[in-house]
Parts: sequence; structure tokens; C-alpha cells
Amino acid sequence: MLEYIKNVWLGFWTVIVGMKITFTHLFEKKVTVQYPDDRYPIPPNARNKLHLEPTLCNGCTSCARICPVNCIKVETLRVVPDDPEQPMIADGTKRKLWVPVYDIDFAKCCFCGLCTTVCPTFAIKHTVEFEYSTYSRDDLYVRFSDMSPEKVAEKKKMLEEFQAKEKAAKAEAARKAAEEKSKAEAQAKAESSPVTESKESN
Amino acid sequence: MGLLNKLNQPYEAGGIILGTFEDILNWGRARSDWYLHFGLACCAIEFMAMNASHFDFMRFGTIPRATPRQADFIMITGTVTLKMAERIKKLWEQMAEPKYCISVGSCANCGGPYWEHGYHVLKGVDRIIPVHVYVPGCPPRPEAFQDGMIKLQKMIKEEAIFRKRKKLEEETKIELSA
Amino acid sequence: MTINEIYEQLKEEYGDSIIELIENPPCDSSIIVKAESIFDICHTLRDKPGFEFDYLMCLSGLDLGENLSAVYHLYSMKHSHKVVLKTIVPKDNPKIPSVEKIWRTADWHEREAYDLIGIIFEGHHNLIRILCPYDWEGYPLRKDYKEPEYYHEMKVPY
Amino acid sequence: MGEKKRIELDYSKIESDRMRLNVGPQHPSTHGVLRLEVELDGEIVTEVVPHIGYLHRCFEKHAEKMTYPQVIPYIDRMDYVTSMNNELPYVMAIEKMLGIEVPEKVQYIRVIMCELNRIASHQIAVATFGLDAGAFTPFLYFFRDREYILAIFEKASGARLLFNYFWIGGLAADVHPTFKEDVLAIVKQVRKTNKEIEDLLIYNKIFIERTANVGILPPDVAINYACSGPVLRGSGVKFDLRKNEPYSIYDRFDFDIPVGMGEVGTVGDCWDRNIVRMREMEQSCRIIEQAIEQMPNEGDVQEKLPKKIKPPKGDIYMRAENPKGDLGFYIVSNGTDKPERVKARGTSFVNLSVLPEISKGYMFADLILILGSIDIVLGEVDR
Amino acid sequence: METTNFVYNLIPNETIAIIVISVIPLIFLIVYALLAILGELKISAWIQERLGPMRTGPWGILQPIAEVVKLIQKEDLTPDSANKPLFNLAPYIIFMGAYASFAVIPFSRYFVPSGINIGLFYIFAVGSIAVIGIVMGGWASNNKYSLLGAMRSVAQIISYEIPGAMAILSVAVLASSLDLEKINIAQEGGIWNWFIFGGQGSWSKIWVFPFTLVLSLIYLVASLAETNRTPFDIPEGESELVAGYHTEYSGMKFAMFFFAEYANMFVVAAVLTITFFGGWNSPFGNFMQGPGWDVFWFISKAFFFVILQIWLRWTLPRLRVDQLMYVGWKVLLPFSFICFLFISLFKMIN
Repeated sequence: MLEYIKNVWLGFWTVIVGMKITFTHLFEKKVTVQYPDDRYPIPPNARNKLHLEPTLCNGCTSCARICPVNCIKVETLRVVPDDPEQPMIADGTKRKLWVPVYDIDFAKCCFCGLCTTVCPTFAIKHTVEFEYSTYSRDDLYVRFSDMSPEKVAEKKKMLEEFQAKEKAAKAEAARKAAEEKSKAEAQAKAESSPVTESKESN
Repeated sequence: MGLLNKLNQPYEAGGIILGTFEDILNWGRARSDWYLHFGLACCAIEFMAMNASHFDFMRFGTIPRATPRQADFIMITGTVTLKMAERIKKLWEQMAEPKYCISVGSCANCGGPYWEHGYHVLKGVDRIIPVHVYVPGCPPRPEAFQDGMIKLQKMIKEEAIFRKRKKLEEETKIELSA
Repeated sequence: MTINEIYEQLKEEYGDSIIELIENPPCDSSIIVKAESIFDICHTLRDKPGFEFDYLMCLSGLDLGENLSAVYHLYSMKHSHKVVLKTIVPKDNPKIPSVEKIWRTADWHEREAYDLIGIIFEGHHNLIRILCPYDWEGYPLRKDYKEPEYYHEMKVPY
Repeated sequence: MGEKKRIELDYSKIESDRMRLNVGPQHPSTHGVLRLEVELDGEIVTEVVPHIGYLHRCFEKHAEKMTYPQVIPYIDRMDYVTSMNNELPYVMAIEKMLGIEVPEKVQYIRVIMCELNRIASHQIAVATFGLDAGAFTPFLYFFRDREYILAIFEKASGARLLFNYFWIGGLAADVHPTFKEDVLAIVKQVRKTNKEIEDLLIYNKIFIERTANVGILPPDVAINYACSGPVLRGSGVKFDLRKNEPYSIYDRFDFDIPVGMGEVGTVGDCWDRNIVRMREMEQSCRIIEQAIEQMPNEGDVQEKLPKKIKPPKGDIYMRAENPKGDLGFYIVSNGTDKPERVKARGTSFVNLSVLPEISKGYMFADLILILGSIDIVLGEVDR
Repeated sequence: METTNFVYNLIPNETIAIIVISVIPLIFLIVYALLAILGELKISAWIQERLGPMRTGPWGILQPIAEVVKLIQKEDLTPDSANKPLFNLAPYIIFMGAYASFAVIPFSRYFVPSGINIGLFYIFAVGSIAVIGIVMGGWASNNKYSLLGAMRSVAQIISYEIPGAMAILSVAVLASSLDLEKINIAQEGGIWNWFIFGGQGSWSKIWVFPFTLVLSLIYLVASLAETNRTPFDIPEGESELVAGYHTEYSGMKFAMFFFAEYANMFVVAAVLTITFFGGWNSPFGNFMQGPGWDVFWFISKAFFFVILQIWLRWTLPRLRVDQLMYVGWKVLLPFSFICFLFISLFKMIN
């Protein structure tokens, strides 16, 4: 019986205690941040939308390789040595590669931050931007490259020409080398035997 | 059938009154969105945080409902697996019109980090149900959820309810473009 | 008790069933045992005074290419010592006696190993798939696994 | 209010209509996407069959395809409530295989982060447990505090939930300059809120009636099922990896292991499991305070590592005390930069397997509470 | 019977007058329900250090209106497997039960919709109609959760009606009447004449105070159970039963349930006000007493109790089904009997 009365009293009393606590909270300062009008402070190193500075990117593709989800697509073109433009990267080094395609699919990205740590030129960075929800998934596929298609075509053509030229030069060189070799071999044959041994050692 | 379906008959002329009426109806639907929270994975934790005091999702007039019948939009937060997909479809069919869907997070958008080797992950919830707003992030910040919500409200507000009015608009568009 | 002592004692009791002790610091040392006698060995390990491995930390299935393997990580709450047991079975006949009756926790671990690797635990009371749907085909964690094109009319690859 | 005893019925003698109820996979209180097939006799649960796998995201398959550092983001996504704690055993395992000693400062930051995350995780656990009991307000008080903890994580690592902060051989970035003050402020706030919640929820008579003497888990059953963490300690077993098998630098701190004592009911009931979490938050606060005091200000946060991390051939099992119990990683290395196999021993996976055992004979409403008291995260159950 | 309704004096035609009289509570009910929904949203938010609806009108005050506009447009689903006539009828029956109670609630001494002399009895009788609606809805939905919710709800409402009725009965003993107007009139003349302090009479009534206080608490608890609110919201306990008996309802039919819940809250608050807290009487004797003030005092007192219900809801966890029965039968009932006994004794001695 005593237990019963005690239980009833406890039931009643703890309810009163709880109500007292909630009542005090009724008048406390509210912590809500009214989002579109006010904003919660976001630290500068926050990992939200990625941003690529195309003028800084040297096309090393280490970001695409480290990405665990393979959401970065990078294509590069070699800069032809006799290109009249001879571009520079914004930090002053000479550009060795054009970056005609640099796409990030934000629908896939897992915002782990690995790509930003491997970038040698700090071209890719996480920004504090997070308001980019869309009505269509295609809008989440962002193209960062600053090269126009015409320019890409031009550079491609230039590279092809250069490569063809190079190939021709190489073929020429190879032919010459082969010729020389065969000449040397012929000479060696004429001088006879120890050549085979050296080949084996190689 | 609700009142909406009755109003769906073609009207002889869509005047100002009808337009205002439509605006009021749209306002109601945009401002009072009850949601069915479909918490699946990591994003659901951020969703809970977004419901909590600091961000307070209820400011937008959203009330959580446990049953799909009473919900206006479904918020898919997390990885949809193949085992789960059929249930989502079922829930979507159980919801009463008009209904909307917000897909939150990389996983719900397209499989996210699991798109490549995830043999058991559905690559995007839009393969089974229509999605109206995509919220990117893995997981998105709580504010990003609310940004998605604002976008959905904007979409609802601009919706044309009456078929006639829609037609009229299309005609005017054609005229304008011509 | 160190793993060497456990190995010696087990060797004394079971002889041929205990194949070898692999020591490979800094990695874990492990005892390789024959699959058929794993139940008896585990039973001894749990109940014999001095061993008293009452806590099965982990049971993992492995695909070794040619063979499949199950790895048992045991721990004793009383003596705070550990031991790692390994069994190897051929891929075309992957049968290992279940230890579910010794440690109840093995129930789900074994179901998982069956589900993902395809090891069949004999004597398990309910060896069905646990993570994948019940009508799933194939064992996903095998190295030669190919993911299906369609599942219930839903496209699987991206 | 009366003593609630486990209802013993001889089912062989009673013939009544059993109802099969399907709870989940989308049910407001299954803590995710768990499906329970429940057989009810009136309101009394006669059988529970958990069906899991609704969040099977193929973690182990992904781990085989990734290099060692790339696995860490996926480990975050396993138990997404306690990402920091998840990363710790994995990086420790790789470091042990490579034979790396991480700098002193890193050790301290790791401990502080883990303990903060433990608090955050327990807050969610207690909050959702209260929510299952129908109390919504404590839930939001906890989430308000959790927000302050997440703010620290965000300042340090850049992310709020999935951090990718512990790297092999160190940390992703150094902590911000005001780290120590922020953490101490949080410790204060956590203690204040815990006091309040104890009055509002934990010692509320209705809550005690709901949770005491419900879902009793005897210690021997707990060990046989390999339960760990608060589930094991709630049954009165004094076992904590941080004390029994100290890893990292936990042997330098002075703290207690709270265990369930059956203060309001029987040892091992839901209330005990819950109060263990509440008291562990206090112990975490103590560890954090000591760690902040001892932490060196200067120092590197990243050890020099080869460009490609290639642990030697072999396998290793490393476990650490997660908020939910001991989380283990069994890593098999084949000498290349990609692991041969990473098997995670999900804490929740193991703890959940005990549910059918302890929920028979209780009411349907109790089943929800028992599930809540085990505190599972489906991301870890299904991986 | 002498008519006390000002509408009859205003409108000579009796038919029109009756219609007006019946419509006034309906309008009041709708306005009140909108306010109560807003109150629920806002108070819950403030308790939890949030702000609640903020973006619909200034400070979100238009939120309930938006909700009504939305609910009207919502598709009205009837599940295929449901029993259609019962399924469609249930919400109206529940709403009817709540609305019918308003017939006897005396808002002011000049406005009692229907002055019958067994008002208290009528409220209890009509209030039970809701049970039928709940069972109908729960059963007809053909959903296990709905059925479980409905079953629980019936058990709960029936068991809590007894202590509630006992509490009210003691007031009937004190007032020697079941007529709500007479009960109100018996409490005239300041706060010390309210029934919680024993009604009009000499200072010896102070002996009654502990018992009336306990009885008023018992009625409050019982009313919480009758309106299915926390800690007794087991029929719709979200964590167990999804949404209880109205799981399958959508659109306007669900709105009916919603309205009925809030209307019921007002009815029980009104009964509590009338029986224990002086009804339309001002707490300061003749100060601020009069026909206009009557409405003010009555509604503000009733609102206080509605807010108390909301406040309780956001503080407490919910009970389990067997504990609920325990509280009803083994705590409230004996206590109400003891108090009733003492009050009857007191009345006899006096």
C-alpha cells in the first residue's frame, strides 16, 4: 500500500517536474536560425560544392585518380611546342596540357575532399556554396573547362598535325636508326662474332 | 474524388477571379506541405538535425506524417537499394494526389558513391518514381534541404491548376514566340 | 595464453586436424585447421578450462581464388586472450560445420558469409540469405562475380 | 503503478488467433530501414524475425576496388552517426601493418574527436529512445546540443557528418585555433543538458514504467551473442575495450566504466542500457577534459608516408570501442595498394541479432522500446 | 422553460433563430480549431526552443488556413479493400459527436444553444459517440494498424469515462443539479465560490478543497485519455501504430478527424471549466461580471485548459496499453470513489 501511494505520488511529482522544465524553455531564447534570411556561419574550410579554377589547372588528373567515386572526368591535350599562344598557368608555370574537358558530376560526388588535397596547383577547391538543388539531374553535371569547342577543335587539329609531323619525324629517325643499325650490323658481321654475347647481357 | 478533380473541367473563360482563386489554392498547397519522411541512410540523420531547433523545418509549414495517405510530398533521404525500391514505389502509389518527391543526397539522386560497384544499389530513385527536386550533397547541409524545399514551394506556386488556364498560357506562349 | 601455447595444446589434442601456425608480425598470427573438425575444436576452445573463449568477435568468409576460407576471431572475457582460426575449403564443395550452436552470435555471421561468399555451413538451423534479397543470384563478394543486368525489372548498372 | 513482470504464458495450451504484423521497412520508429516480422497474440509478441539488408550498400565490395586511403569515405558511411569512431580502428590497423607511430598531437586530437562523437552518438541514441517512448521534446534538446558538437567537427574537418578526417598516419587537417575553448564550452553544455534530461525524461515515472523490467538481457546471453558496448554493459558486464585492451592513448586517462545496476528494475533491462549511455556521456566529458589539458599545442598532424600505401602481405583484425560497441575490421592485404578484403564486424549487426531472443513475451509497444534501447544504425547492420 | 438565449430576442422567427443558434457554435468551432492548431504548432515549437511556422503570413499565423486550403484540394482516397460505407461515414460520426456536445455548452448566461436540464449527462452520452466513429474507421480501413489503434482507443475511452464521470458526479452532488446553467449560477461571486473550493457556503467548505482538487485532476487526466492525447495517445502512437485508426484517411476526411480531436479538446476543457472553475463567472466577484464578460471568462478559461493539454503533450512520454488500464482502473477510479464519498458525506452533514 505504501508502495502504491509512493508510486502514485512519484508519477504525479515527476510530471510536475517535467512541466516545470518545459515551461522554463517556453520563454528561453530560441536558437533557430531562419535560413533564407539569416545564415548559420559556415567555416571557410567547409566541404560543399567543388569549384575548379580552369586557369590554374595543369591537367595532371591526380584528382580524377584519387576520387573514390570517379565523378571527375578530365581529358587533356598536349600543348604543341610551336603553338603561337604558348599559354601560362596562373601561377606562372608553363602549361604543358590543355584541359578541354573537366566535368564534375555533383550527383555522384561524395564530398570527401580527397581531390583538393592532391591538387598540386590548388586549382580545385571546396566552396561554401550549397544552394544548387535543381529540378533536373542533368543540371548537376557541371562543366568547368573554359575552352570553347572551337578552340578545342583548333587545338586538337594542331596537336594532330604536330603528332603526324612528329610521327613522320620519328619514322624518319627510326628508319635512319635502322639503316645505321643494319649498316653497323653488316660491319659487325664483317668483323664477326662477339656481338651476340652483348645482346644477351642486355 | 476531391474538389480539385471537379475543378479540372474546362472553364469557359479563365478570368481574374479564377486566376486569384488558383493563386490562393496554390498558396495553400505551397505553404502547407505535410511530408512523409523516408529516412534511409546518412541523409536521414541530417534530416533529423534539420528538423531540430537550430534549423527548424516546421518554419516552412511542413508537418511530419507517419502515413503516406496524408502526406503531400515524400522526401527520399538516402541510398535506395533494390530490396527497398519496390516499397518506395508502393508508398508513392499510396500517396494522395497532388504529390511531390524530393530526392536528397547523392545516393538518392543517382546512386552516389555507390554508383560504380554497388550491385545492390538502385542508381537513382528517379528510375522508379518521378522526382521533382534534386538536392545534391553527401549529405547535404541542413540548409540545403531547406533550399530544396523552397524550390519545391516555388514550383508548386507556379503550377497551373485549371486545364483551361494551362491551355491559355500555352497559346499565349506560342503567340509570343511567333 | 599466447597463440603458441594454444597451438601446442590443440596439436596435442587433435593432432592432424591442426595443420599449421602462421606467424607473420606485425600482422596477426593464425592457426590453420581442417574444416571437418572446426566444430569440435571450437567446442574445446570454449569449454576447456584455460581456454574459455566465450566471445566470438568475428567470423569472416574469404575468397582466395581457388579456395574459400572462413576465419574465426575468438576472445576470452575471462583471460583476455585471443586466437585466430582459419579453415580452407575448395570452391566447388565449400562445406564447413556450423559453430552456431557454440556461439549464438555466429548465426548471423554465418548467414552473411553464406550470402556474400557462398560458404555452406552445415548444421545451421536457418541458412538463408541475410543482406541480399532472398531471390538474389550469385555470391557478390566472390572475385569472379558479375553483377546482374536486371533485378525485378530494375536496371542494376549505372 | 504496478510491477511489470515478464508475462509467462504456456502457448501450447492457449489457442488463439495470432496476428502477423509487418513492422517496417519504412516505419517511423525502426531507426532506419529494418523490417520486423512480428507475430502477435493480442498485444503480446510471440515471435520476431528481423529482416535486414534494406540498406546493403556493398561496402565490402567497394573496399576491394579502392586503394587504402579511398576506403575511408566509405567507412564513414557505415555507421554514419559515429564516423570518427569508425575511422579509428581502420587507420590503426593500417598503421600497425605499416609500422607507423603517429605523432602525439594526432593521438590526442583523435581521442577528443572520438569522445565528442561518442557523446553525439549517445545523444541520438537517448533522443530516439525517448522518441520511441513518445517524448518528443528531449529529442530536440539533444539535437540542439549535438549541433554545437557538429559545428566543431565542421570547423576542424569541413564536414558535418561524414568527416574523412582520420587519415592513415595522421589527420586530414589540423584543428582550428580556438579548438580547446570550443570543446570545453561543449562539455559544459552537455552536462547541463544531461541534468535537464534526467529530470525531464530519465527519472520520469512514466518513462521508468515503460522501460524498467522490459527486454531483460542476462549477462551470459549477452556474451554468447557477442553483444558489446552499452548493450553488454547494461547487463552488468564491466567490459570496455578502452580499459580492458587500451588502444591509442586511452591508458593515460582516468575514467570509469558505467554498468547497469538495476536501479529501478532488473539488471539488463531497457532502462539500464539507456542509463549506461547517459553516464558514458559524463565519462566522455571527463576524458575530453583530461585530454584537452594534456594535449600538446605544437606538432605535426601528418606522418610522412610513401605515395602509395602498400601494407605487407598478411591479415589483421583491429577493434576499437565504438559508441555502440566494439567495431572490428578484418583487413587482408595482398601486398598491393588495394586491400584483398575488408570485413567489418558491424557492432549493430551483432547487437541486433539478440533482438528476437529478448523481445519474446513482451507487448508490442515494448518491442519498439527494446529495439530503441539496442540503438542500431542500419548503415552498419547492412553495410 | 425560461429562454435565456439572446438570439431569440433578436430574431423573431423561431426557425431562423434555431438555425442561427446552431450555426454559431459551428463557426466558433472552426475558428477555435484553427487557433488551436496554430497554438499547438507554436507552443510545441517554443517549448523546444524553435520558432514554429514562420513563413506563412506574419509569424506564420496563416498556417492553419493554408492547411485547410490544402486539405480541400487533396485527393480523397478510399482503399480498395476498405468497407466503403463505413469508411466514409466514420469521420462524420466522430465530428458529429464533438459538435453535438456544443449544444449544451453555456458560453454566457444569455447564450446557451440548448438549455436542457441534464446537460452534464448529455455531454457524457454524446461524447461516447466518438468511440463508434473510431471503431468504424479503424475496422473499415482494413489495415492492421488501424484496427489495433481503434481497439485500443475503445478500451481506453470506456475505462476512462468512469473516473471522469465520478469526478463530474461529485460536482453534481455539490450543485444538486445536472443542468450546466444551474451549476454555473451556483458558482457566482468570486473565485472562492467555485466548486474547486467547494462552491457557495460557509468557511467549513475548506474541508472539501483537497478532494475537489484531486477530482479536478482526475477529470483532467481522464479527459486527456478521452481525447487521445499524450500521455494517452496510444491509439495513434506514432512509434508503434504509424497513425492509429486514421492511418488510411486522407484529404477532407482526415481533416474531420483532425477537427474532431481539437473540438473534443475544447469540450473537455469546457466541462472542466464549468464544473470546477466557475464557468462564465469572473474570479473577482462582481467585478468584470456581465453578459459580455461571461463569454470572455468562459473562453479564456477553456483555452487555458486547452493550452495545458498541449503543454502536457510536449512534456510527457506515452504510457503502454496495460499501464494505461492500470492507471484508469487502479489509480484514478479508487481515488475518485474516495473523493466522491467524502464530498457526499460533506454534503450530507451540511
